[in-house]
Amino acid sequence: MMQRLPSAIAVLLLALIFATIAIGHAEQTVLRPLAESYVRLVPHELGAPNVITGILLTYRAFDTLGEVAVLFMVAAGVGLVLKEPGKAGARSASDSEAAQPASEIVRTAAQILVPLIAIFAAYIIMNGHISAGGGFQGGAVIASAVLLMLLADPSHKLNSVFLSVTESLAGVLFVLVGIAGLIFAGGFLDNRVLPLGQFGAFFSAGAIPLLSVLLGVKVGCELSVILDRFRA
Amino acid sequence: MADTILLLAGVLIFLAIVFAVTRLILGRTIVDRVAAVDLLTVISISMIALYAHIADRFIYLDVALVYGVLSFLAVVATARYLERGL
Amino acid sequence: MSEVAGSILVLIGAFFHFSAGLGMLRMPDAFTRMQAGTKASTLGNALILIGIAFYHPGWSLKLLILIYFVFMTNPVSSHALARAARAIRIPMAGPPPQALASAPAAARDGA
Amino acid sequence: MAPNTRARRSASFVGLWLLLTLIWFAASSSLAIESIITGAAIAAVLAHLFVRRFPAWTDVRLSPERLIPFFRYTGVFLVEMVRANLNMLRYVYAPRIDINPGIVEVRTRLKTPVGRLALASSIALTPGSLVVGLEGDTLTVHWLDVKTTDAEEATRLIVGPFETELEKAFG
Repeated sequence: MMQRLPSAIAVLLLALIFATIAIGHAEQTVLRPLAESYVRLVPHELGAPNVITGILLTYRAFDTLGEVAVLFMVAAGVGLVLKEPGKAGARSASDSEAAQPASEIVRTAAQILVPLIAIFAAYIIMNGHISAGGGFQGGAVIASAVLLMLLADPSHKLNSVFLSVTESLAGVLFVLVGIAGLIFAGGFLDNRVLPLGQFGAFFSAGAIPLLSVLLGVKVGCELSVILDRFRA
Repeated sequence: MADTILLLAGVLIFLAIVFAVTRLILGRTIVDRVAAVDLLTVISISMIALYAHIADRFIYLDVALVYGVLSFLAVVATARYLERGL
Repeated sequence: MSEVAGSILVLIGAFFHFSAGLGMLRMPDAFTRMQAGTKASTLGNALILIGIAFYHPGWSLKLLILIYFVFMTNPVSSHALARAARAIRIPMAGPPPQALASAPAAARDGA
Repeated sequence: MAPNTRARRSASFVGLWLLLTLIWFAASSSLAIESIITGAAIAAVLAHLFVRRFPAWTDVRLSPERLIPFFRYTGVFLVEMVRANLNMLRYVYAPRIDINPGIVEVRTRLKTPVGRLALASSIALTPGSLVVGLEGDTLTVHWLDVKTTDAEEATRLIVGPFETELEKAFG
């Protein structure tokens, strides 16, 4: 009983925090001046109903590019740290002897679920400018599909060359769209290189869907590479 | 009328969460704790959907779906780890 | 009218969640707890989502996807967990199974 | 042999493609034509990718003689599931929990992975049973209230309700 006391206290405190959040919760209705100007500007200037995605992929797109670069550095760093040149082969061989294969049910379920998760990730990425979601979230869901594949079959080999090439290509295209914005529109990563279209339609908000797709592909590939490296 | 019934449902769900968290603390074995987390995630999906109804936001259902995917992965990953499969 | 019907469905679903929690608390060992949790919460979740569909008919397709998704994943995750529990020999309540020689002799004292 | 497999694969490609498009449509819940066309295109690419890689999808085929048993199986499943839950309520709310848990082995005739997955999931959601292991055609089942240790009898009680329909639906 005594050794459970600290964990019980921790849970109680956590419950207290959640209770205060839940009881005091109210949807914010009055906006602060900055928020209000964004809420007014984004649909008008960028044609995107989802203000967050509009900000992330246009006003703050350069920061987004930086974040993806950080993720890329993480992927590279994990590879550098976890790779043990001499021991790698021997260790993985002994591991595969000890590792128990996943049960048939989990393997079949993974085969059934991965395509469904993939189409849902595509939906999240493509609808970033209209509803919740966008490149980062969709990329994370893609990586979760890859993780499910790896859980079902730990010896599965990911095609890391394909992943790296796709990831770099998406990054290059992202920057190219940004440069196109610099030449044809108001500045680097301006979304008005493509027509804004009708507000709220599927193809609208200029280059935001395109950027979102590129971002999703890039994030998905990077996270998959990280997962792959952690496994080895 | 309908709101009162919904409130009652909320109380029942709250009690369910309390029970599951009690099992999470008492545990006894690790599998009990993971099973409690599994139950909590399913209850959370219902709660997110209910919140989507209360706030009248269609897009919160996306959140419930993504949460379901991730929590399913978490439980399967823990199970695979426990049976020394990873 | 449909609002009352929806809220009653939500209430029944919440009742199943409550039963799942109670089963999780009262059942004697990990396997039985898992069973109580999985079954009751899957049905409870389905009922709550159907109840919400009564309020918002336009949401029904997506709610249906959520229901199907839980139906597909919940049994699989509980199966994976049960298999892991058996692999690491979590003690089981009840009389030791004579029929199955390969099963670990059930230790009745908890871990 | 080869043309047969190809025909089967293209049939399951169409099935998966339709399913993924349907999910896209349900997720976006929008009737805008360009959204549906984009979804169908993405679904086609994904279906092409995954039918090749995941052999389980070749068991899923769209045809009346498979869909009708599938719907009948769904009906059986829903009834069994409600029964299982009422059963579970009886155990949970009893003043003293009166169960007799144990592990039994049952056999299945199902051969295809998808059919076996559906069977295992159904067992997990129906009266007092949970699949613990699956090797060859033997399912190891944790049973909440062991009524018999005889394999034949247990098979009839646990697997019986679903097997015939699933055999027709997934071969």
